[in-house]
Amino acid sequence: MKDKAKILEEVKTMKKVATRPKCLSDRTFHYCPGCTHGVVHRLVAETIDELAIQEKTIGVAPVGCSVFAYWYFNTDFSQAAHGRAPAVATGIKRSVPGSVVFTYQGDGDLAAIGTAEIIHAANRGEKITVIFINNAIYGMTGGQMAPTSLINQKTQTSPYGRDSETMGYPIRVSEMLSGFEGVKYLSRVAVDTPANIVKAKAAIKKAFQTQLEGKGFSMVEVLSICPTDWGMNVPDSKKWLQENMIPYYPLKEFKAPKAEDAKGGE
Amino acid sequence: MKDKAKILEEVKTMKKVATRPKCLSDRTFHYCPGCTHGVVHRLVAETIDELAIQEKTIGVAPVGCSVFAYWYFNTDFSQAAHGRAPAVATGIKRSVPGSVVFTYQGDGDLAAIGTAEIIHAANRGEKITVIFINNAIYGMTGGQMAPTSLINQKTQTSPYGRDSETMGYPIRVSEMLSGFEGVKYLSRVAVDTPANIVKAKAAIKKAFQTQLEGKGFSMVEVLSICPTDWGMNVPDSKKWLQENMIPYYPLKEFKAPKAEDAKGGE
Amino acid sequence: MASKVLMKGNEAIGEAAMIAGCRHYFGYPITPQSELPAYLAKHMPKRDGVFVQAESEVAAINMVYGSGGTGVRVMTSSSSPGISLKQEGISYIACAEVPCLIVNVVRGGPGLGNIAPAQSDYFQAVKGGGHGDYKLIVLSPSSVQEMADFTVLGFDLADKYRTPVMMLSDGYLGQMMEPVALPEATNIKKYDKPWATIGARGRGQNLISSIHLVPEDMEKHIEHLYKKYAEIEKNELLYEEYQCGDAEYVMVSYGITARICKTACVMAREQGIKLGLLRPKTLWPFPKMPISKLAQSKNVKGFISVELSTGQMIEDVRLAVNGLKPVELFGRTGGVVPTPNEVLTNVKRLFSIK
Amino acid sequence: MASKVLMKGNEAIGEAAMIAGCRHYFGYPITPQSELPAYLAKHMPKRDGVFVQAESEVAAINMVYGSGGTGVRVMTSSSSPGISLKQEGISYIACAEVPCLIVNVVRGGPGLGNIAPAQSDYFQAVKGGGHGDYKLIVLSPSSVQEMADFTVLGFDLADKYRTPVMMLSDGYLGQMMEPVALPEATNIKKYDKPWATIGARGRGQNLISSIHLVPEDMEKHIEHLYKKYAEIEKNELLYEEYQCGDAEYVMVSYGITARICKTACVMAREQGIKLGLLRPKTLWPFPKMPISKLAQSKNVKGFISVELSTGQMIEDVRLAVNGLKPVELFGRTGGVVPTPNEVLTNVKRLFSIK
Amino acid sequence: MGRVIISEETCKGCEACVLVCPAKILKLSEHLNESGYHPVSCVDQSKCTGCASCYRVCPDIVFEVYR
Amino acid sequence: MGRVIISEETCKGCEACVLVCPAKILKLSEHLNESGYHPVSCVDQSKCTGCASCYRVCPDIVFEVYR
Amino acid sequence: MSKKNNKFPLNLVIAGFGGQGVLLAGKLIAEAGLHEGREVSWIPSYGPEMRGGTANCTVILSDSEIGSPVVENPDVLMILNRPSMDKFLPSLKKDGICIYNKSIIEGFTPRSDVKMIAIPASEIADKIGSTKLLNMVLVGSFMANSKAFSEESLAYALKKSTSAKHQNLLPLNEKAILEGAKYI
Amino acid sequence: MSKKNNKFPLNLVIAGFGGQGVLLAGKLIAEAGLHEGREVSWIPSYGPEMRGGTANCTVILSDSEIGSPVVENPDVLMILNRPSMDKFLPSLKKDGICIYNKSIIEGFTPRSDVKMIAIPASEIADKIGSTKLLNMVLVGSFMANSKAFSEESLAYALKKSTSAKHQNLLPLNEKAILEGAKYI
Ligand SMILES: Cc1ncc(C[n+]2csc(CCOP(=O)(O)OP(=O)(O)O)c2C)c(N)n1
Ligand SMILES: Cc1ncc(C[n+]2csc(CCOP(=O)(O)OP(=O)(O)O)c2C)c(N)n1
Ligand code: SF4
Ligand code: SF4
Ligand code: SF4
Ligand code: SF4
Repeated sequence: MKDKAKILEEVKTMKKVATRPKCLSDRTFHYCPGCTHGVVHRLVAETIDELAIQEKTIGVAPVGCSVFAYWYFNTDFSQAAHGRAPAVATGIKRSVPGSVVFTYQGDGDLAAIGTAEIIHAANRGEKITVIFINNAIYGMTGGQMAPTSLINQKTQTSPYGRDSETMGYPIRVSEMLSGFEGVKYLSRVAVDTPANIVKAKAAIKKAFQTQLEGKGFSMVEVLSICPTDWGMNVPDSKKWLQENMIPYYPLKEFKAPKAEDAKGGE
Repeated sequence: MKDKAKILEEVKTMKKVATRPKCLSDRTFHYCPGCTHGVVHRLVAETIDELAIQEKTIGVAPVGCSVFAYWYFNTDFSQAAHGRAPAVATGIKRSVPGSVVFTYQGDGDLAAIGTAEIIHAANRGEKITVIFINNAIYGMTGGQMAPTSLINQKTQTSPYGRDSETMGYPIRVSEMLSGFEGVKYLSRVAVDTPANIVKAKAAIKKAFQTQLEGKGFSMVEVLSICPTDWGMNVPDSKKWLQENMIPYYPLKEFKAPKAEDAKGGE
Repeated sequence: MASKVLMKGNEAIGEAAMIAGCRHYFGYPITPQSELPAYLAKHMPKRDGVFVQAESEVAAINMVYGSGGTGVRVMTSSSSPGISLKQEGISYIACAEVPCLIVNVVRGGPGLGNIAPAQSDYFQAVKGGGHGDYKLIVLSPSSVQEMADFTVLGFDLADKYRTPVMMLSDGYLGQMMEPVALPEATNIKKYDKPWATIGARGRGQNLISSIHLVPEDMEKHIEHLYKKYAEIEKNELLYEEYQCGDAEYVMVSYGITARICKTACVMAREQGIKLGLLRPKTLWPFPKMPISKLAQSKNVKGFISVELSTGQMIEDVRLAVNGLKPVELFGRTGGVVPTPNEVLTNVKRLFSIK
Repeated sequence: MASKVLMKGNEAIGEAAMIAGCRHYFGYPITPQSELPAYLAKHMPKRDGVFVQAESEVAAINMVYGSGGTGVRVMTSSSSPGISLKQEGISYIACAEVPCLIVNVVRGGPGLGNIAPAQSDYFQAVKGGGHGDYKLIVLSPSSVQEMADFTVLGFDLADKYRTPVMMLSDGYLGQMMEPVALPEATNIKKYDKPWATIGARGRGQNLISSIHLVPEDMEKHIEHLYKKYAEIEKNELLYEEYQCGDAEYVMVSYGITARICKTACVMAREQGIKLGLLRPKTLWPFPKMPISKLAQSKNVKGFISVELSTGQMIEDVRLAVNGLKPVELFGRTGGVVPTPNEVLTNVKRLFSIK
Repeated sequence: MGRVIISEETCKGCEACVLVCPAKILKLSEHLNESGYHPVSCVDQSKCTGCASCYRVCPDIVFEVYR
Repeated sequence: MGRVIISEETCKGCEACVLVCPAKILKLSEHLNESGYHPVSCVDQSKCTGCASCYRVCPDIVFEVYR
Repeated sequence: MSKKNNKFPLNLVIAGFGGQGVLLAGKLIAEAGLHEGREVSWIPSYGPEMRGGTANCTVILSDSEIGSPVVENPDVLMILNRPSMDKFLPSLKKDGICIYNKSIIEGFTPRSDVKMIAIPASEIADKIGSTKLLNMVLVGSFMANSKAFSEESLAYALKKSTSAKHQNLLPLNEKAILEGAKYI
Repeated sequence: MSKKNNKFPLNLVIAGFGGQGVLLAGKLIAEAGLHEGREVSWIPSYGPEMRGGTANCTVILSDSEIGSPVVENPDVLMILNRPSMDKFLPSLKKDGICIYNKSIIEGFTPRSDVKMIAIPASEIADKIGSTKLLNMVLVGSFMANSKAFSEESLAYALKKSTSAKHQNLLPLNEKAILEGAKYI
């Protein structure tokens, strides 16, 4: 207590270099301990603050652990059906063309039930930004296999490990979408380390900027952890992400407006 | 009449080199004049005859001009909901593993409403064969824009031509699927000329063989014409296919079991 | 009055929608409603409107959810199998109170069925094909003129009550041509939508949502919805009585079938049979009280529900009659449409009228 | 009798399905039914069964269509929003006469709602959430034991009538644990399926289809379906009467709610109130005649439909009572479950019983 | 050296075969068949090479080819 | 030279920050917060570099960092 | 508004293959009727295939509100192919009129209690310049036989239903109509 | 079958954060009850989040068929965190028992018409070796206070509910139970 008072006194003369973004409400996240949804929320919020677009942003969160994203973002919000955020975002953006619309989707959501919606929104070049949380599992429903679950990964619905013979291979969503001409910004990042988090933030900002410039569809795939459903503590989860996910899902900027002007994307 | 009798007499001593495949019923196709659905039906039927698999083949036709495929093929058949043939085929093949299961799908069916189903069946490596008729339009419903309709193509729902800005770009389905490891045979062919039809036949046969060998998912994309909904006669339709479709959808064998053994596909 | 134009029912919907200020359409092709998207694809761009052919019916209804949430007038259309696919979305839309117009040009079902006219999606529309406790306002036009008029009405009711409205049409009404006097653009009402998600613009957060995790909160929300529904039942019931004043037998019939019944009524009178027709124009709210009143009248000996189904609306007729008089069914299904003569013959058979 | 094991309702379905010979499951995760796929994912492989997590509910129901068409016993499960997505597929399955078991572990709706128990998908299950004229057999278990028993029954009825069967459960029944005596594998009936699409093998073509382009053909097919449904109504009705013999007031209630009502019955008797309970075990066919009989009895003064909805089953109760006695509703919705005491209090309030 | 047998009643007069016959011996008839199409006919069987190009491109399997 | 202000009650004790702090001055406390977690605390503010790594990795925005 | 009374309501069924212009023929008749102030209705019915299948439509011209747009026993039939003849001829009202394309309809049993008007419509159309004019020939005959509307009304309807870029075809269409009108 | 009568039906609510082992505690009690031949039911309720949210379950042990598995006024409460105390304490039956983890539950107003059993359960669990044993401590106390089943039955239930690879943890669990059983 005494300590705390002292610190509060000391910082009065210092510069605040990192604090809660304005775009976030005061509400404590409902996520599990260590879950990186919170980190990504913060990065998106910082981006919104920096681009000063809070008043014209509309978020779309489908079902998944982040279904309550609207509790946290001080922007207009639409809560979408499972998998359908890109369609909902299309409806919004086509109706309020001056707005900034982003979706925040999990891998079960985007890569399974929402496959058609993400592909066609990308192909139409909808001017929206997709934040795609790839944590290799269904979080909210208690740990079922996602299309992005790795080979041999054990989940509630692959209790003996994912078997490529009957369950197929982990889908590389960014690679799949990179071929579409409507996609103007596309990047895969991770939020395991401070350095990667800085890169993730830069990617998210570029994605929003791509939308602001009216270029087309933008997406950032964020490799994330789900300690609870992976059944690991946080340090082990980060290690698992680094040792298993990143090799299969390489971190990469697939497409960016500049590059695209020159060469049409990768 | 006299002529006819004479010919019938003459051919008695000759070799029949081309005739209706055994696997097809006697029923006259209900397709429009010049529609290449008939050609592809024949190629599939010839393949079934040659591989002697009629008694263990189950066809799956979803909605589209070819919804009545079961009128023609003398095999068991399942008529599927629009877009869902790969799911229905999955259900069948997983229940009768020794069978040969093929789907026969249009581009509206496979590349629009059925996007999720085709992608996930391909990714799971379902041991089925997909015959994918790309005629750049919705035939049965009277000529609406398909995901494969070309830029500037006029249809009922793109009366001023397909505009990439609001309707996106024509989807290259084979390119999109070629990245999936579960896909073991994948080829794009056309049925515009006798030579291409011979190649198409070879591709279809390889696709079925891939299934018979238990390798995984196989698909042949067949560039086809729809004179009625294109609003052209047959010669013009073939020309349009050659001059517009083939350049955008290059004919190519994307994947074949041999190549895959060596290099893992393209 | 504007002069009449010969139009298909599907086209009349399209034109009327634009007159009503609708500039956003999201749909997916299906027979027998394809003339509607074709019409809008052609005319929306001329009026700076948005026409999007979605990748599926599921995507389309969710685009409507997003679009309607921003406060614009938005519509989608489909036919039976496509409407089934929209059920999750419709349930969301009802729960989140997104105003919109959903057109079902009903065809023969179940399954793929065929493309002939039918009324076998009544239960789905009126009782709720989606999950949970909710209601749709269900309008039932019976002519191309009403296809136009009810489109305008539909948008109005949707905005007035912040609720989805379904127009339950059928393959005949969609495809047939009749002369239409188009609605006047000057009569269109506008509504404030302070709840719309168009960017916060300085106010607090607006939210379009259908999640209420705490059961008590959800129940409170559903009670709110049902209070609204009670208002609608009180204010918005529409129906037509035809030759009911002295009728001994009353047919209840809607949409295209009601027209056939009307002709049957005329034929019946020629034969000295006192046959009347009650035609619901709103299927929900259903004309429960008017039917109940007729059931209490001494003239009336019985009711016949005439519908293109194995008997769906008849349950609502029975609930309204509540045992006071016999209620019989004459239904054809699978896309078969009876002739007026056939209707009359069957009415006579069912009540042993000579 | 086998000794009882403590199981969750969802798990009991899974185990019973395998005992019934089901080796094919296609589904998509959703709360509160996830224990069922988890159970099958674990145990199917040990019995050479097929467990496929589909890419969506839509895909899952269409896999069921394909699989059931080959004659194997197949099931899928989901909860409310997911069941809405399956409506097109269910309509196809009913039309094409594909036997299968569809489990709906109902949760609070409409929309995303919540994951608490509800009975607000009654209309969807019983009247038809999909398009067209069709019926599902709808089983309503009320204990974990019945979750197991009705699973076996469901597969049997599906095969016997070549028709889809729905088990309408709820979040409580799915998640609660009770002791279960598992069904005996030896009592499982087997059916010939000469219509199955397993490859022609020398006979003529077998076809699984729901298209009937000519309306008259479609109508004939629907008549065939409805003849079958009439048979089912005659043969397969299941219900339970509890303290109805001398009852003055009869509650009609199913599933988890019926259990609460039973306790309320006991409490009522302690207070000298003659309260009885009629519990439908099959929601379709609905116990119309038994209710009608009670309505004709002199003792009975009125009925109360007790359900976790704003009032859905009550329409069937009213149709059965047909105006003979008052029918009241006590409903909670949105996932709220009443206590026995609350039920009793409301019964007393509704009929002014002191 | 070839011969073709043409099933007139199934022909829809689409001209696909006319276009590809290397011998140029296929023509649409003046008369209509029962379905209202001008069916194809072979104007000179002696020039037929039996190459089966007509069979290949015909969507309605109107031809039987002999060699 | 930095300082961190830690909002104990929002900390879920996940240790992400502990893992990355270059100065190794973050530790989980012995005591529990109201949510039942051992919250992080800074054992020696004088060593804080103000690098904000903790802020970056913390999913619950427990830190405010000053420099 | 010219009321030629007692002719109305006039119920017409037109039937043939898809692609023969059955639906357009009906539409012209409905437009012409509307132009003369009648209540009209037009209702199509066709198979899923775009061509080769059958197509038919029912047109009603009436002086009062039209109830059922579906007709059991039409007053006039216009038949463009053989299968349609077999299907619809029995439904024609006694003393009704059956106008048909005898070019491709042969070998059926005509009814003696109705007026059968056989027109070599395909040949006439071919001669004028296009097989596609077949339907116009029959419409012409309908006009002449039914006297349901004036030549001017039909010309108006034709003009209205023809897109800007096909207006140059109007004379050919009118010629076909006049040729057909000779068959009464 | 031991029938200890008039104790039954016994209605219990267990409540705490997700992750504290609330559901497992209930399951053990149900299994132990079943082992003694009782009718039992166990019903959970929890939020969407896996941890950090609240979770509770209701267990009924009875000598006859269980009607409602939902209970308005439980006979016994087992409370693991502060929010649950606020939520459930008022519902406890007069003369009921409230067993709670006083390590993290402070500053609430206890009821005087019930038996409040405060256990420093977190500390005890930590001491035995793992905070996770918290629930076992409380189950032990429940056993001792309710006498709803024997120690052996609980041991049986524990063994049955523990997966093969965690059987080595049984002794620790049993120790926690015994420690808890001291609080009566
Ligand atoms: C139509 C429908 N199907 C299924 C569900 C259940 N459901 C809710 S969230 C979810 C998936 C969650 O996984 P993911 O998208 O990866 O997000 P995460 O929870 O991991 O952040 C599922 C299957 C639903 N709500 N609606
Ligand atoms: C759920 C559903 N939506 C829409 C339709 C209508 N429909 C039938 S076929 C079809 C598309 C046909 O196009 P395509 O798949 O390209 O096949 P083609 O007819 O060109 O061979 C559509 C949209 C339907 N039957 N079911
Ligand atoms: S509509 Fe097109 S695809 Fe269909 S049969 Fe006719 S030509 Fe072929
Ligand atoms: S076989 Fe060859 S040469 Fe003979 S008719 Fe056919 S295309 Fe012409
Ligand atoms: S700012 Fe850097 S040095 Fe300071 S506590 Fe945070 S991680 Fe450690
Ligand atoms: S990262 Fe955040 S939640 Fe995790 S221990 Fe550190 S401060 Fe606590």
